[in-house]
Amino acid sequence: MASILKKLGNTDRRIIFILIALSVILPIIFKITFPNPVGAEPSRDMFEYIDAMPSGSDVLMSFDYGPSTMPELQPMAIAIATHLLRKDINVVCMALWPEGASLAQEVMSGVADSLGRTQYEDWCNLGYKTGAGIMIVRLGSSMKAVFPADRDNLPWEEIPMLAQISDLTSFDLVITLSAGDPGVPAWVMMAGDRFGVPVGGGCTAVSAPQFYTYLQTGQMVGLLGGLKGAADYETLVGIKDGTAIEGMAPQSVAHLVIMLFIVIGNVAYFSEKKKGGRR
Amino acid sequence: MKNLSAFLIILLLISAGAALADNADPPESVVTEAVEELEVRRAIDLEASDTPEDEGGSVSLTWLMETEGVTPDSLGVMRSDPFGGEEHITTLPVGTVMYRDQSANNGTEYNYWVVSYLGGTIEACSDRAVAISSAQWIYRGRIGMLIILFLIMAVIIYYIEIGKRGKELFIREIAGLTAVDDAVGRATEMGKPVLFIPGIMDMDNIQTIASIVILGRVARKTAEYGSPLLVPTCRSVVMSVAQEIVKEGYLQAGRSDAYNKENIQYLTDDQFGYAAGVDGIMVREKPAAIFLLGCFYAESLILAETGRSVGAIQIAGTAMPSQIPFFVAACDYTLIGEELFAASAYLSREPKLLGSLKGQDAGKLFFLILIIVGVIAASIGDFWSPMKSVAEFLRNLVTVN
Amino acid sequence: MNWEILGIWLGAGLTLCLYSFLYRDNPFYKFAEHLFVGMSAAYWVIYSIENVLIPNWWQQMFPAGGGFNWVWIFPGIFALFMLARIIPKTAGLSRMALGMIIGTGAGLNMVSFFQTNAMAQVKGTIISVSSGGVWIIFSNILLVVGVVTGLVYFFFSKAHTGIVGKTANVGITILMIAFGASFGYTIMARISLLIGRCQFLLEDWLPTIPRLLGLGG
Amino acid sequence: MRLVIPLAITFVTGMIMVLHFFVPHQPIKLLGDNLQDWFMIVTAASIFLGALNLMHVHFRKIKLKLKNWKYSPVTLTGFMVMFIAGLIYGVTEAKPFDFMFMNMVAPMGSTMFSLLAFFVASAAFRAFRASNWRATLLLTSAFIVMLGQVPIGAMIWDKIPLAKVWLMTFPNTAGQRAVMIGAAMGVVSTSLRMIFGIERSYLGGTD
Repeated sequence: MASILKKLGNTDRRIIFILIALSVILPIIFKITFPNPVGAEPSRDMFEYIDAMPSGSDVLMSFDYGPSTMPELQPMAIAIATHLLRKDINVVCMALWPEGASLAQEVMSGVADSLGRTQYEDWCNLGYKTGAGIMIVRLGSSMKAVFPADRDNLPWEEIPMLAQISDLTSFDLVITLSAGDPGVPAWVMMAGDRFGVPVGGGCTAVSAPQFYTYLQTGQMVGLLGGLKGAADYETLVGIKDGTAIEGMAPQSVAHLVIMLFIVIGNVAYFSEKKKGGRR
Repeated sequence: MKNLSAFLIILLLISAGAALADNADPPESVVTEAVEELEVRRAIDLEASDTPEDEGGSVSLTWLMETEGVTPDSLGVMRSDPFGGEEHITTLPVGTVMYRDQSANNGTEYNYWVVSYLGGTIEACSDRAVAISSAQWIYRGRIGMLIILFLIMAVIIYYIEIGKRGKELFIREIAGLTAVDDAVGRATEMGKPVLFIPGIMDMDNIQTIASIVILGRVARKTAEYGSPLLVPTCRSVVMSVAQEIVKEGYLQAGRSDAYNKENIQYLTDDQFGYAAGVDGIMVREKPAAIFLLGCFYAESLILAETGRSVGAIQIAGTAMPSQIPFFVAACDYTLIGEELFAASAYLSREPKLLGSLKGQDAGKLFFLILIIVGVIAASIGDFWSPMKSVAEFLRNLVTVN
Repeated sequence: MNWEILGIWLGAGLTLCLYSFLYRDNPFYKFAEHLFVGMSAAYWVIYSIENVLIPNWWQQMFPAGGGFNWVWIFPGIFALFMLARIIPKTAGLSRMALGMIIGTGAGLNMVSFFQTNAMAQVKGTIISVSSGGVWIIFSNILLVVGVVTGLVYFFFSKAHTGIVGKTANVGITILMIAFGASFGYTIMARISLLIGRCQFLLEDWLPTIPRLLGLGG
Repeated sequence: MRLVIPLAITFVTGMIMVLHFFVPHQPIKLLGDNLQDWFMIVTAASIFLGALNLMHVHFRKIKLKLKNWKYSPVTLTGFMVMFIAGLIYGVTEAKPFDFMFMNMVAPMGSTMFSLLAFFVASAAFRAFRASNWRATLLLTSAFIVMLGQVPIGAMIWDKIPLAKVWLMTFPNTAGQRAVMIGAAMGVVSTSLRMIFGIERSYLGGTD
């Protein structure tokens, strides 16, 4: 037994690589889906907050991520944008990460087309600016000073939906989709605590546990954490074929596989240790 | 908050209107007649005041709308100054109940009134309200924070100054540091090298600086024990700084002859390229002790895994929140977050680092006491109301608006 | 072949090049990696020109209606100082720009972190632990005790002996539970990224193969 | 002496930002607003600096025929093609620049990080050991979270998601908050040292 475990302990990495790949690929190929119940999660808080907003409200949606975390954050962006546009809420997009500007365009034009909403009337994409937190403070005194024109260089005055926007406090909610720094903390600090605008949003699973403290204090109205948060929101909004819900099956299998790896690895380690071998 | 209350007011008005209409329930013809006779709705309860906590030049207006009467097309905000000038400032959609006039001159007494437009003419007019705009010197809701922040800053600077004057500042022993000597000792026994990885960021990162300070200590130990010390770096500047520090360490131990510059080499700036390079070194050299101290990102996992698989004692330390868990699970000792900085302050004895650490401790102690007293007061307050106001006071102390 | 399919094949090809690293470091991986570095750097530069420098600087200095706003020369000079780093002789000038960036950042961080991550967190912890059901009381006590003992663990002015040591031990226990949560979430994140790529390869790219063959035959 | 002006700039800009938070009065507001506008422009320039640095590194590699120099032309070509496409066509949707971003940069970016899934799996097998009580506790908490996060957890036992929510809301919040308050104090003292010129290592050496 011990020798088998020892052999396992020295397994070529590539075998482990193949196993983890299979645990993800097989559920996708066989289209296995699991129901995704949504409990008393912060993703539900986020949904309910937006759901209670009257139509015609203005929401600032900041795309603070790049391609590296797209699989987690893009489905969230799509689900939230669908919810907002469906409720006739005006969506103003911007980005703290340069790549976010392109990804915002892709998400918004896709969702708006499917719901028959028009750019510049129901949504617009202001694009990217440098400066992160310092830029957000400037947004608090004047939006137009930071965004004299939108992503495609259309002047601020020529975008009709922006007529009622002067600074951050013109918005009823700020939503950030954040992959790290700059992201959620910058928005909570500047928009939330400094200017009193409610902040909510989604983040990668890596940073989600940190932001639970902002939920307990009410500094954030809701939070989607990682692919699970995205799947929750898809469920709540009623997107049937969302990539996040689809991803829950491979995610489940892969989690089990990794936990199994940890258990086997530890059994091998302790049995060897017991035998008197050093680590 | 203002938006919310305005929204609530509108909601209340709408529901009140709806309730009235429901209750009356008169025949339709009567209603039509009544409407024709009714006057145009006008703004009531107009209040004007200086916008609080701003740079001046702004007056805030709030009002309500009459619930009965013909709904106007739009509202207009009018203003007159003491010199007889009368002007129309803006036109607003019906349903608006607040406006901020940003064009006021500080110190001028203005009269404001709201008019109701119907078919392009003024059909109704509110009472007048008077206000003078002025600038404020401080956000009142932030005074408490200013005082606390100022006190903590003063304490930090005080301790730095004391440290500079040569007074001993006590910092507790850091557990991971005692492990450093053991690890180096074990490497010597086994006749294997020691590997030190200073993170992947440049010298401008405070974690890298802290790491380099600890490298000095490790270098002295390896020099004393006589085991080779390998330091692969991800940045060329870090390499040259590390060479200086290690040389210094060997010199202090009186073993400058054993110092080998070639053991401290720059690999590549690329994150994964660096990880692959270090992996190669681990597999080839089989170090008995590995130090992973500094700023790490996703490569932390790859490094710690290979280190574990070659059977080395691993001592890690980082302030990157997402990497700490991996280090705890895969390494023997981990300096968690601030412990890394504390360790470098402990070793370097530099007044600015020690003083800051003491000052931060004072801040933490203050918050700690505040939390404990606050929680006790709030809990007793549930049964005995005087304590409730104590808790409320403490909560207000840390409230910032 | 239309543009959409070309795009999918480009993406799939590069994805596979990068995955070949799992077998071992090889020229395909190095090619894709180097290409990525170059292209994403150009992306950043283009966006900082088109979305920042042109609208927020150039068009402010030379407004559309004509004229010249001389104030905007200053940020331009600081920006040039920043670039002066490239030439060793003028590298010293970059300290001015660096001083401005560091100063502004430090000034903002000092107040923001203090307000949001210290004051507001302390306020959120001042809660009553005597009302609600047994379970809620227990949970709230755990929250308060966790914060307090965690702070004691990171308190460096007192040795971890006696009562302080015991308190710090409670603190590290709660910290480990929190780090465990981070650990679980991080593993989840890594897997999610792999799922995203597999969905692309299996659902977007694979179906194009028969389509292409159909076109060819 | 050569540090006096940069340190003065750091002090003045730092103080403006601090005062901007507490004082609504002029001229602080005007200074703060301008400083924030300028900051954006200077940081945009630092992106240029990064790109120029990259070019410099790769040209040097080619010139000196350093390790892996044969790949440097790939980086340079990628940069130039993308850069020129951006200058000519702009960033508008469905133009060459956008096409290259969506179909080359984005897939490569997401793939680079998805490699980590494999390394996590291998580390799970070879490195994550419950070798002391801290690590044991950490792994136990991680298991609860990993099960509670996915639908299969609820299928195994319907209380697992509840346990996860509780664990995240109470012990996790407590732990994260302790770290957060401590780190905030660190930020305050570091910023303070920078503004008052006590810390000057970022300016390159002391004198």
